[in-house]
Amino acid sequence: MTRPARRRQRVPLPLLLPAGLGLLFLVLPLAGLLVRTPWTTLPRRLAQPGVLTALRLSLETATAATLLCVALGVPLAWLLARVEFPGRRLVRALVTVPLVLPPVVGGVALLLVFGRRGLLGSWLDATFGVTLPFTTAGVVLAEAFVAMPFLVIAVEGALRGADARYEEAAATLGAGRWTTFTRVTLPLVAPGVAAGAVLCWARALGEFGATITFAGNYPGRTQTMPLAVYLALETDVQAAIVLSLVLLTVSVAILAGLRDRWVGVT
Amino acid sequence: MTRPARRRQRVPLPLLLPAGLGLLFLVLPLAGLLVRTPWTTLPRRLAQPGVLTALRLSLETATAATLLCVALGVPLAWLLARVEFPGRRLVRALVTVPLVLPPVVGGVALLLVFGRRGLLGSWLDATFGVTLPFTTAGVVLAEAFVAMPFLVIAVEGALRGADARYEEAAATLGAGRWTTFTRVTLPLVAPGVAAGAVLCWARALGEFGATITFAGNYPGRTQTMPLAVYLALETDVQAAIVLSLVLLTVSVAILAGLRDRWVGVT
Amino acid sequence: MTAPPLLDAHLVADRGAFHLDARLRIGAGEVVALLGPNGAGKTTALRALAGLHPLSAGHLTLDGVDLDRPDRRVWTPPERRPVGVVFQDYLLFPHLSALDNVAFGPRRRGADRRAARARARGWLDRVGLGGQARHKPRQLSGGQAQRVALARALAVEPTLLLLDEPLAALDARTRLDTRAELQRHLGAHPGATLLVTHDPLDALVLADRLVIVEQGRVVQEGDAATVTARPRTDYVARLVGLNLHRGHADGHAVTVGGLTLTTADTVRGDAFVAFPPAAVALHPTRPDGSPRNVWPATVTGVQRHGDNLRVQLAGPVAVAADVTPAAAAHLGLRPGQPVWAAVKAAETRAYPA
Amino acid sequence: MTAPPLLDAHLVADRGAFHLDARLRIGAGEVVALLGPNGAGKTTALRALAGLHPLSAGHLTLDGVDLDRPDRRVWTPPERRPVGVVFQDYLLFPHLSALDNVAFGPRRRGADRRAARARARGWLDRVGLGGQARHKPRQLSGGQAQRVALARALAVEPTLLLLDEPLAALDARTRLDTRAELQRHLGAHPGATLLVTHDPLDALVLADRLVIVEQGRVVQEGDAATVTARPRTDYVARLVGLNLHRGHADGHAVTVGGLTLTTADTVRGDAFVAFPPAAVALHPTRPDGSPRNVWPATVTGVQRHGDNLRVQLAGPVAVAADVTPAAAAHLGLRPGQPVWAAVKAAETRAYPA
Amino acid sequence: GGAGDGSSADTGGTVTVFAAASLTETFTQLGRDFESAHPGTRVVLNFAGSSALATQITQGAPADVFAAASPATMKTVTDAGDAAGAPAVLVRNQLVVAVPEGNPDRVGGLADLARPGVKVALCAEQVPCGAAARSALDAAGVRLTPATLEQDVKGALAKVKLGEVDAALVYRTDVRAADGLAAVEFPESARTVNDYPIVVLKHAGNPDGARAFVDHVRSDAGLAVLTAAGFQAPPSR
Ligand SMILES: Nc1ncnc2c1ncn2[C@@H]1O[C@H](COP(=O)(O)OP(=O)(O)OP(=O)(O)O)[C@@H](O)[C@H]1O
Ligand SMILES: Nc1ncnc2c1ncn2[C@@H]1O[C@H](COP(=O)(O)OP(=O)(O)OP(=O)(O)O)[C@@H](O)[C@H]1O
Ligand SMILES: [Mg+2]
Ligand SMILES: [Mg+2]
Repeated sequence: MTRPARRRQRVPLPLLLPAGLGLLFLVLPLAGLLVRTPWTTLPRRLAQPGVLTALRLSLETATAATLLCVALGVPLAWLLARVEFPGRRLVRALVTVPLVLPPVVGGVALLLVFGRRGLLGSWLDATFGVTLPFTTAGVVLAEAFVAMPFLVIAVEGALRGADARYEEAAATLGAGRWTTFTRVTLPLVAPGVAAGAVLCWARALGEFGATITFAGNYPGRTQTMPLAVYLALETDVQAAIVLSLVLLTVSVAILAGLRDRWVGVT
Repeated sequence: MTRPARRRQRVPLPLLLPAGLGLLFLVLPLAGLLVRTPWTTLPRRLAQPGVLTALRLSLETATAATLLCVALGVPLAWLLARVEFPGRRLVRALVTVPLVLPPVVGGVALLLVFGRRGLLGSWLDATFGVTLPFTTAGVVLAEAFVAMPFLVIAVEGALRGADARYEEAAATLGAGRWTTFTRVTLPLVAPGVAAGAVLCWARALGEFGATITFAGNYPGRTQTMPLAVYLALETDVQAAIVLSLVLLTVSVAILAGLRDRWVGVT
Repeated sequence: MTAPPLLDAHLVADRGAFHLDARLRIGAGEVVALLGPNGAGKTTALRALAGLHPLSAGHLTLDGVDLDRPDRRVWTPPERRPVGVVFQDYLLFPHLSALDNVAFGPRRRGADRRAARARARGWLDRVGLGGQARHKPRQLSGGQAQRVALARALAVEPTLLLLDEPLAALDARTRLDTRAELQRHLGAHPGATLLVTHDPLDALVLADRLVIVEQGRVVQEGDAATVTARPRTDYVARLVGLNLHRGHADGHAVTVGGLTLTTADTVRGDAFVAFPPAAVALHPTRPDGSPRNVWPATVTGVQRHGDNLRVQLAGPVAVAADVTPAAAAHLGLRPGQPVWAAVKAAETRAYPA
Repeated sequence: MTAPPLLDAHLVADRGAFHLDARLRIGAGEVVALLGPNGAGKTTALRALAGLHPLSAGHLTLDGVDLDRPDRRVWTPPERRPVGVVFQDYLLFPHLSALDNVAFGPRRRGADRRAARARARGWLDRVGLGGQARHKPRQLSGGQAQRVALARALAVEPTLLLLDEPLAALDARTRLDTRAELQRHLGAHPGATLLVTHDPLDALVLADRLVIVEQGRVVQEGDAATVTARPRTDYVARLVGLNLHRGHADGHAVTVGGLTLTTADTVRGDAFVAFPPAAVALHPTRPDGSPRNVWPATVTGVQRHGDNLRVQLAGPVAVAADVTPAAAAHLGLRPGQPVWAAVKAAETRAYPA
Repeated sequence: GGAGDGSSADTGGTVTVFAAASLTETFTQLGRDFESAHPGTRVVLNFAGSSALATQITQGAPADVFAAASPATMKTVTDAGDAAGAPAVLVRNQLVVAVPEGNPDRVGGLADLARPGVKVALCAEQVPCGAAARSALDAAGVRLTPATLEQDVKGALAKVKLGEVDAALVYRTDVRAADGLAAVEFPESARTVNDYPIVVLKHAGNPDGARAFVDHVRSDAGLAVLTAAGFQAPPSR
């Protein structure tokens, strides 16, 4: 897209004011945390053994959950955006269920399905000897469940915004629906997929309720940063703040390091 | 946008399979909950006095939080998408902070800023006699804090996807940046704003951690459905499931009732 | 033609309130131009042929194969039709280079990457854009983009080639080259070609036959000579630059409105009479002499038209007359002025309606 | 003109590797057509005038006001320029009806809603779309959309009107009407008009003066008569349909390549010589008689060109010749065939380079 | 804020009580009892995790009474100087082994939890039930690797209930409140009792009402409600 090359960008006040307020609203609480950070004891707290493990586990599971969401969520979004089928409207609303469900209840629901006695879990256990609760895979599953709606909704929006006539052009050139999807549609909505994946990743990174309920809390196996933060909160608010800041710093650094790629600047 | 009017929609298996799996993954846990729902005692449980109050409060605060997010978040998204300023990349990454921050820590951070002893809160209290924690306004604030990133990121994506040349055309017709924003840009990205608002609303509706920490858990004033679910979980998982289903049913009904409006079908 | 035409279609389709109902036959190697005013349904017809818009009735047979037959529930998806399309607004894939846009079709039709690119390079060279092969569509000017779109559609060497205004965005010079190129290609390839265009010159140069649609219906068709000589609707008449009137003929006399025109041709019954604006001579007073058709008229407008001026006249029949600037100066033409119009019988053409 | 021109601009701008450096002056009421091949920088120049592309140097003065002066850091945003633009690809606001699209400008320039709509309705009627006022842009055909865009730009009655191919997507009939409409409007309005077009006919009919750009530079300008009579580049020559050669003149003789052409005009030094393809006669053997310029040539290509055939010839000079189909049949023209070309001195024009 | 008229000597107005989530049922009952005993007074209850409540109080939350589930969280409030006077122990709670009804794995004591094939959920050591479990296991000399270290009792209980683990170390009151579970008592639990402290807060808007409420819950009638739910009376009584 061509962007306007206006020489001097005058930003109108009715836009600048709420934008500034919005930014302040998002950033001030962070400042509140920074003010309360125990800077003197910070190095000691960071050096504690569990911190790095939890951080690594968080990043790994969030990334794995995002990949799972992309693999399943992009086709689902495509289905919702491009194929008319009865009940589509209901399906679309159902996609938002994990968003509205309190995460702890989501965890319970996952246990009811994938747990040892669950609908599918008992079968998985009996047939393959696979149990998901209390494993790292369970963490990924819980995070993916909670984060997937973000991906699906973002990608569906991008698909609807994309001009479907490009897909028609591809069809006249001999591309079937699958080739059109991979060669034309996906590249066209890549910015939307990236934005959705970022939302998804960030949400997975911060996931707590479903994870602890479904996968439990065991250091090195299922204890992600948010779980460590919650436990720290029980005894020591400052320790929780330090852990949160570590999580935030890493994620902001990663997102800022992605440049503008995730918002569709090519 | 013109949509392809293909007579017979053949959906390729490599798309249908993951899409179906994705849908199953999102919907099965819900089925798990339904299986465990105590249908016989359901009417009695639903008739309990607190349920309706909490539901109404949830819907009201989530809607108010969404409005607040739209009012502040759309201009912020516009700023990020259309104005080049130093540090833009960092600001964009900072917008995701509430997403990654465990919500309870978010609530603590809000207390540190807007609490009676907080950075701004003490000033607000002294100057205007306004206290936000433990009020319904506080619930709105907590929900808005947690939900705003969804709106900002969705709208920024929509803005970047929109053809900025329409804005140039508006400028040549005499529209300043503000008029262009309200008359051209906003209508063009309305589907994106709607999708963002839905994400935002759903996230606000499910908000728990920041709310209970910042606004407390007062029935009728700050006890939203997720808080009621949390308390019910203390004693009775089935009661919690019932409450969650009520929340889900209402939100799915509302979203399905919006037709396809929130995904940009005009 | 005794052999069945390569394309045999009866396109019935709806688009909102608009209804298309048109028969089209195109022989092997034949180029048909589809002309018509804005909104006549040209693009809709083209989309129906490409499989992008469903037929509600009728049929579509290409090379003996039924691609579309709503009554028998037969339908072929666009990607399985041996059809190439140049779209009115390019639709170049924005994420691919010019080269990869052109290579897209050959790739999908089975060529390997290297072969597809080689073919694409050849086509880009032929449309004069060999130097822009690596450019993304947004780095191309409007006309360059159109030429890449042309190359992309030609690169699949389709049985039926559909072009929606392929030359509209080209500058006069490139247009000449590309038109010649296109003509050469169309001459060489054995398939059928349908060309939607607004430019009568494109149609006359490139097409073997003209089909004119208005409001979703075919109103006239035939080779260039017939259509230009014997327009049957106002639209066609203006397209070919003729004054056209419908009246009742009785031998050499055709009565149009209140006027009886004497014509060289002999017709009886409902008839058209046509004559070029250049055949209308204007006089300040009633002329004597040979022109058999003379009537008083009033100037309603004067516009420059090429080197001449085109004068719009009201009177018993509304006509346009072309006069040289010198003649105009002599007559002192301005709106409202009365003049005498004269047309020689030899310059009129009459034919049954 | 002794009064300073309404628009006085020296546009220097960069777009990627492309560099534009063009001077433009347009008087009050004057219509200037900007012509040039694809990618010449026409759209870039137009965007610079509208304030959508920054000047890197030069200046832009409209009606005595400096709108752009990079050296003095003066710049006026597009919305404060009394400039109206018709964009090459319409850019109609998709969420507004045709009526509201047209009313958008008047509304922004201070008219109240009712007045703006009334004005818009008038403009829609004038472009023949009164019936489509409530349609959204996606319900309009390509040409209808273009006409709405035209109405939208005209509705603000700008001091400087910029049109990027305003008639390109219109069908021949509507084009004639809209061209006449446009001509009437341009004649009535006191501002300056810059018209980017590929169609020499549009340029000749609508414009008082032609400015031709190639590769970001102005290569020729002047009124239609001068430009058509004395092209100075290949592009212009093909635009106006002339053979053009550059050589060295010495009185009535111009030496071009290995050939010396005798011309009616007298020039000395570097010179152009131009003649129309129709002036080139072809003969199977060396002709006797009046033509002073005779040379042997080889046919390299033959294309239909209107009613005639256009023959491309190689030889001491490469030229195009137009012959009637009858003559072509007589000569039996095909590529590779040797012929004799002849041009009468009276049909050539020579002028200093 | 829900504060009443602090200068008045009666208990009228509102008493705002911040209470640990595990007191939800008992304090809801006690609040109702108190209201009927003191017409015109309203009890507003705010239930959440003790530590969240402590944070809210130290950040100036308008509360009159704080009832915590552990002395440690109470300590953060007293250390911040937000308590009026010293906290009193309201009740105590004792660890039990929660097993599914019918005790399918035949768990008889702590040692059985270390049997192979028995999955156990414990609380994390940062929360009171986890610390208590640790000292009970240490006292019994049992070493076991739990499947999970839950953030609170509720989490551990839910896992037993849904069959994800076979047993969990939780408080007696929690097992009592949940159906479908049975409690297995064990001797080491005597050493691991957990105190629930209660205190009137310094910045109480209604100190008289607050004191009256604390007196009410510590009265015999109040204790009866609490012990009925499985709590133990404090040692001083
Ligand atoms: N998406 C649409 N929805 C409803 N009606 C449409 C749509 N697109 C086009 N139409 C209508 O269908 C008719 C035929 O349109 P079509 O695009 O086929 O015309 P066209 O002959 O190609 O015109 P042009 O020369 O302007 O491109 C028009 O009257 C138009 O108003
Ligand atoms: N967004 C862009 N980025 C870089 N280069 C561009 C961009 N747009 C155009 N150009 C280049 O700038 C030059 C001028 O383009 P411009 O659009 O002004 O040409 P034009 O004369 O309007 O052509 P056309 O007749 O095809 O519309 C071209 O060579 C083109 O390749
Ligand atoms: Mg069309
Ligand atoms: Mg251009």
